[in-house]
Amino acid sequence: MGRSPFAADLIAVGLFAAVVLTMPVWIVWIGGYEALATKIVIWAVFALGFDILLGFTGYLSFGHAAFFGTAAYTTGLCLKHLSADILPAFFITGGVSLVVAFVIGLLTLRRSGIYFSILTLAFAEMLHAAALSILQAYTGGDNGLTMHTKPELLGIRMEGLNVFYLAAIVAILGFFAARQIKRSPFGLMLRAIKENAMRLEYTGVNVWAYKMAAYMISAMYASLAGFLMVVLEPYVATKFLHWSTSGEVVIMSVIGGVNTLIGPMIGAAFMLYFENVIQAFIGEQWRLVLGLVFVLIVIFLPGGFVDGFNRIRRAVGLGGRERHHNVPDAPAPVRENRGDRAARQPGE
Amino acid sequence: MPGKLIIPAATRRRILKTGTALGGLALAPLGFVRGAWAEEGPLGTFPVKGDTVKFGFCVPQTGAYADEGADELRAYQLAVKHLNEGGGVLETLKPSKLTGQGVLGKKVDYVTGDTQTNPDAARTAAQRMIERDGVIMFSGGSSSAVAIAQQYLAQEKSVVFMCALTHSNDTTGKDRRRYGFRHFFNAYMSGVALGPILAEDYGKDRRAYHLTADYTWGHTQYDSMKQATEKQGWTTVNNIMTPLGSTDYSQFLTAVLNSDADVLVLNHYGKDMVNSLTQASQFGMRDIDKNGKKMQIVVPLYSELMAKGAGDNIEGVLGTANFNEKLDDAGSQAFIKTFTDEYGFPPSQAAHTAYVQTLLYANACETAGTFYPPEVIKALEGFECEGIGPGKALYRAEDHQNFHDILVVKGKAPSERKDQYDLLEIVKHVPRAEIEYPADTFPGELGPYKPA
Amino acid sequence: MSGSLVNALTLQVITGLQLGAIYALIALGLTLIFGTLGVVNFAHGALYILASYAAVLVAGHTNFVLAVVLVPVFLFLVGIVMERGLIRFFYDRPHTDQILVTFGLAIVIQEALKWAFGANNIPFPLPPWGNGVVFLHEYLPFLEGFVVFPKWRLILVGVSLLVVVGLFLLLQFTTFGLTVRAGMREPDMMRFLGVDVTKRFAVVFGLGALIAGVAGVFGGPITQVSPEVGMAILVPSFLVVVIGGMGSLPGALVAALILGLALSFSAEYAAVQQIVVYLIAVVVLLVRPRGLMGKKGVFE
Amino acid sequence: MSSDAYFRCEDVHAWYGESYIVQGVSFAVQEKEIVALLGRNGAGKTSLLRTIARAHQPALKGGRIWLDGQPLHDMAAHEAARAGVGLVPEDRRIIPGLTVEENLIVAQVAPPVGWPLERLYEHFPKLAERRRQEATTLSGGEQQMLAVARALARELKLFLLDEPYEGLAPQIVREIEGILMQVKAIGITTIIVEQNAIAALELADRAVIVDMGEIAYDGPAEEVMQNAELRQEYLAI
Amino acid sequence: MNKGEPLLEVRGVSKRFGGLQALKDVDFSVAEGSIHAIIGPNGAGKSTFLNVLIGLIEPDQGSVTFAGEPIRGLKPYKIIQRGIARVFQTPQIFPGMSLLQNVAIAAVAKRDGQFNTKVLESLGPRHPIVDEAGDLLARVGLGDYLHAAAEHLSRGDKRRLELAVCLVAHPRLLLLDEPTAGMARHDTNRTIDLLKEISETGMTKVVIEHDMHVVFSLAERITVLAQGQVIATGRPEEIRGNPRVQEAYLGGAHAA
Repeated sequence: MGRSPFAADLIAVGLFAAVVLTMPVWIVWIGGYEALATKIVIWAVFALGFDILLGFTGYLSFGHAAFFGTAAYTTGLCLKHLSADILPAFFITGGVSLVVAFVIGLLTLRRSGIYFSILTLAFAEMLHAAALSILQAYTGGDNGLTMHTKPELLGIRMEGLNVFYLAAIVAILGFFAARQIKRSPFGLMLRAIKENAMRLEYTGVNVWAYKMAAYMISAMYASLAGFLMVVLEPYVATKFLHWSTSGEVVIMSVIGGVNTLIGPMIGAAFMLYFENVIQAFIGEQWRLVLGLVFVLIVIFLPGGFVDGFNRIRRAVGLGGRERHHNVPDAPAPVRENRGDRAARQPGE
Repeated sequence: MPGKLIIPAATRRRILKTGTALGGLALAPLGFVRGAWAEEGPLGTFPVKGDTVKFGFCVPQTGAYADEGADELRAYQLAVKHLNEGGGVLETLKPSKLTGQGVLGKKVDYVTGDTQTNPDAARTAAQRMIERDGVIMFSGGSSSAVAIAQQYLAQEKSVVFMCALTHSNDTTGKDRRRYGFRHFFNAYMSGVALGPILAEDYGKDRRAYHLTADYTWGHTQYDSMKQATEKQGWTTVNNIMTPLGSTDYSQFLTAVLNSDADVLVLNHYGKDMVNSLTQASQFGMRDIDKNGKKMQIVVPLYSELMAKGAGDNIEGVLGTANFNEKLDDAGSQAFIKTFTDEYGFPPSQAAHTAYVQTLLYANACETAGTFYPPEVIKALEGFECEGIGPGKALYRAEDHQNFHDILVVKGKAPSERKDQYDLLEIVKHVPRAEIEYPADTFPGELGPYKPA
Repeated sequence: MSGSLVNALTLQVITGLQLGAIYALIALGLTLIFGTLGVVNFAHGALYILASYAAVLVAGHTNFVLAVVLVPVFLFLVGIVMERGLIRFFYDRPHTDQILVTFGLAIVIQEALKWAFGANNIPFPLPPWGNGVVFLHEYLPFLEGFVVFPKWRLILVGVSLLVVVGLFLLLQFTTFGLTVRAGMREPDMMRFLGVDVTKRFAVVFGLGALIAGVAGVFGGPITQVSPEVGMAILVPSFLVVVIGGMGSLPGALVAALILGLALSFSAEYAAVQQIVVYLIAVVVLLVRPRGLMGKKGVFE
Repeated sequence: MSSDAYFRCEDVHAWYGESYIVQGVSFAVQEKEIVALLGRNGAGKTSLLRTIARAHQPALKGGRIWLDGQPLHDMAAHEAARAGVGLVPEDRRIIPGLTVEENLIVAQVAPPVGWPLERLYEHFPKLAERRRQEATTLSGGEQQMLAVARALARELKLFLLDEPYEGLAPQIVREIEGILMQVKAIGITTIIVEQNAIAALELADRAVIVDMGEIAYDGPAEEVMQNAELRQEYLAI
Repeated sequence: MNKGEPLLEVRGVSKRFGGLQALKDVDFSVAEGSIHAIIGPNGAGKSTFLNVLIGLIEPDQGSVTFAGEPIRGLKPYKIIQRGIARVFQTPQIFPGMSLLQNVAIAAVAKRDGQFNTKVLESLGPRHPIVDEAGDLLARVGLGDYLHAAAEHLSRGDKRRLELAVCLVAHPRLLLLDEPTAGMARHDTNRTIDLLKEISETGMTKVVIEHDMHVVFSLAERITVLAQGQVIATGRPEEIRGNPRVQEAYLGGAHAA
């Protein structure tokens, strides 16, 4: 711990900020466009928050779309019916997301492993089904929810680069915050959950409270992303709640590198760039190619792009950690070890 | 004066390029262009720079409607070819200002995008075309949800959107937009066209059970069919909103069997329709008697590709269509012939509407003498023409719905088919006059020509 | 009880059985592979639809009976190749990695099928002997009047039942079954006893794929044959596995039945149907942490 | 390299992941000889046994292992078992979900088959009584009996016993000891690893002491019992 | 509370698992500052008993009092926060983290209680918590591997690490479940020395142990459990001479 002194940290965040803030410029050079840069940054926020849950605590949520989508709908409804200014929408969305995250967390965090994943998926899918059917009057069903006026922030129209810089600032602050969490006493506890939840509980720590905190923080990142998405485009699609949105953020994290913070964001950039730019060169079979790329990464590059980067560093003799798996298995549940004989260990 | 240029929102994109230290210089020539058309300031992707003009074709390349999308894309490519080189419907369209040498002296180029049959992806693709490729018009879609989402985007970005496959009343009803135009017919017209024929063929004392895809098009299709059939004396027993994209309809079909209904109306499109029709037929609904009458199935909106998917189950099933490859008027023939020559098989109605929309837009530009969107929109509004299909076609100014003759069709028995494309027979040409309705039937606002 | 109510209930129950039957077949393969190899195969739905496409091809060129024989065999081979070529490298990696790689494989299979056959449905005509409806009232005297059900769907229920019984007999009463059951629990010890469990695991994976093959042949005409069906069927099937308890064969059957009946009885309130399905999953998992019949410590 | 010894390890190196566990061990066992493999905890005894049985872990990364002229080093675990290696692992590994009898039957799925069930039941009457019972419901001592019986159900050339007395109460230890004495009387070549060195030495003809993954002593069992220095240094008894 | 007064008081605890009576009417008390061993044959209920103490298992009846306050029914982490720590039979550590982090986690838990929200604080190299963790690791003999991942330690070292994780919280009562299981005499002696050393700080300890050598060289009092019941409690020499204990447990020739 504490291997990176403050100065190195400043450089890391500074570099990150520089890359992000200039994105509208350089993304054009590689065939992108401004709105894509904004989308990339927004998804990066989503993926970053996801890593706080998955990377730190090891809990794999298949239902993070619930927060992304709920926030998007809340923001959309606020902008449509309340005020075109995004500030009230921001606070209301924050409040609603906290409540939703707390309620879903309360029910899903009682389980771990695949059961947690399935429960989160189930809640997100219920919300999705509700948005498509019984809540159609409010959500617009499959048509999505369209706002007729451009959102504003204190009289400034939120469009184009304004939205980009708003999102970029959120991303940079979010990145800084995630790094700070990682090295704080609080973050130490979160990471200990993945390592050995049982030991943590028998060290006198309220594991459940930390899990809940990580879950809520992660959900708030997702909500922020959902909020920004609607500020970028005054439109909410039911897809925001669909499991494929949850799946996408998982894929982003995996191909970027779980538990690296920067990895999932790189994954987000790659996915969106592929889907919007490279796609045009491949044509109709782009999904096939993307599927193959994904499979190859899972097989040969278990730690994602960050792992690839580290391998190159190791190859040239600079060191770097090796990874043997994409996503760690979820933490052992706390109340499992009831038998008189503890779990078996290989070897002597 | 460049200072004024910074204010309009639409130029923001370029101005922001100043950050790149490139844009500042790029602004200067814009000033001159603007001087040329005093009131036609930059708007959306206007003005068009260079000697080519780009159209964006946004079709489903993946997802449930990918085959329709592929056919649309073929039609778009054919339309671009005809616009640049002449031929096809250019020779039958009247009145026409199209020259066969591009549009307004510029050669037509195009970019494509994948809507994935998903409103969100469709908007993303369209946005890319507008932002990166600077398309002056975009077209496509094969789901009403996608079309409506794109129409809103069109209004937001001040870029004209020519809807292709969308049949929901909402597209030119409550969700109508100034920048969106629809040539395809809608659910209301299907109901009006189908109602009398259903009563004629199946009798006036029928009890109908509806299964409806749970989204905008399904809802308006159900409303329209309910209204049209009840007008003929039918009773509506029940309606189940089925989740979009269901694969197994047996639980719903069981409910239909349990009821006393003797007609099943499938307000489904695409795969949903193929699935529900095939399964209804497996449930014996085309062979059993109910209330002493032979049970019947109705599919309000038919398409060739759906008919292909449903195989033999379409035999005798009635529905409506916008176009059929056996139409023999000059316009249809010109299109069918050039399309078949190019690709080796006849076009679908999706291809037809995509093709026609591209030509109508280009013609409007020529008529207006500019690509300036408000002028092009005005040229399209109230434009009446012939030679793109049977009869005369009118773009109604109030809601941007095109009115023309439509068809009632019936699935052919396998024994009657001449080849693998010969799936539907035309039962009736429904003249435009029969299906016209007042513009205020569905309330909606088109919105402004120029953003405030 | 009035006659029409009896009729309605009977039909709903049969529909529930039939809906459950297809989930059961897929879930059976999933849970068998999970229980023996500890691998979560998210490509199982893709195997199902692969089988459907294969069945259309074979049945189209020859006849349906040949498809019934050949397609499961083909899928068995596909399963073996998949296990030997890919899955076995993932035994030592976390479950999540297995999910990711098989999920990726599912995408690849789906997109490849789309490439080869197009995105739309391709028709899967029923064989003449499977066409038409069965007059249930002729067999069930308590039904009143005229009650029919598609013959093919009853055949599907029958086939599912046969597969379940066959699998049970195979696992419970054969030496192969004994070694597989033993290998599920103590693979290392089985190796020390001279049994090449790895080889048998490949066979088990093939067996799981074979069941998906049977499901694909008989279920294809019902779920339709289009590339996305694989993913569409996987999600509820996986839900069935989880509700039943990971690795539990009887659990999968019970859960499939519950889900089928829930779908069937909520049909007229389709708006809440999807919610009901997930609600069942949530309630079961909150009340019984490892599913209905799950074993302790499996997959946590 | 051929050898006159019945069983022979030549410069065996094995790794557990990144840890170097067995570091160049060589020793030989004559036919029908019983060897006690001793050493401190963590000395690599269990790892050496598992290496001989060709377990997946630890991985053999160098050296040769010969049994009756057969190259075990070229084999996988199941091949070694078919070549006549029988391992009773540390925690017995009774297969859950199977009855006592099924636990014995699975041992005879692969050739070569050893004692038939009747003979096993003769020697282990307690198991015969409980043949229909689920094996994991047996007591610790009975499970150990089952583990030994299961090994004998196969035709053995080399019997590997890992900590047969571990975790058993003293009376049960005596009972298992009796069984192993019977096995000794049959004359099966055996390597036994045991914490309880005294008990192991009582059974063994010869002792091999492993320390830090290497052989520290190889000689008659009695000598270890008598040599206090040796015991203190390597066995701490 | 003075030395000699009971720190932990258990009265009439019973627990049944299905048909198995794991604990039956167990009375148990430990004086502050003493070392108390629990012995008994396999399956006697020793580990179950420890699990009851830290709230992992809820007994069917009986009371558990720690430092004069009832703790039965409390959540495990709350019990731990009152000053109890437990070393498990299989070392329970945080495998993927460094030794420093392992101990720092427990140090934070001690300092901040069951939950903290200190996100602004950075655990840098010269942070007091990190220093404290480093010192303690040096004391248990792991000072050379502060930054190594815990999973790479040998089993004996893992147990030492776990001990450090427990000790950094300065518990009043330390529960040890077979701390020398599977260890050779050499390692066992080092562990005994370590335990003796920490007992000089007045920490109360309850030890489950099979190894009579350890038990008799360490414990001040011994409780013998058999089939879930206490069959004897007393000083080591009393236990050694108790015929019931001999019969139930020590009878074997190889036991010592």
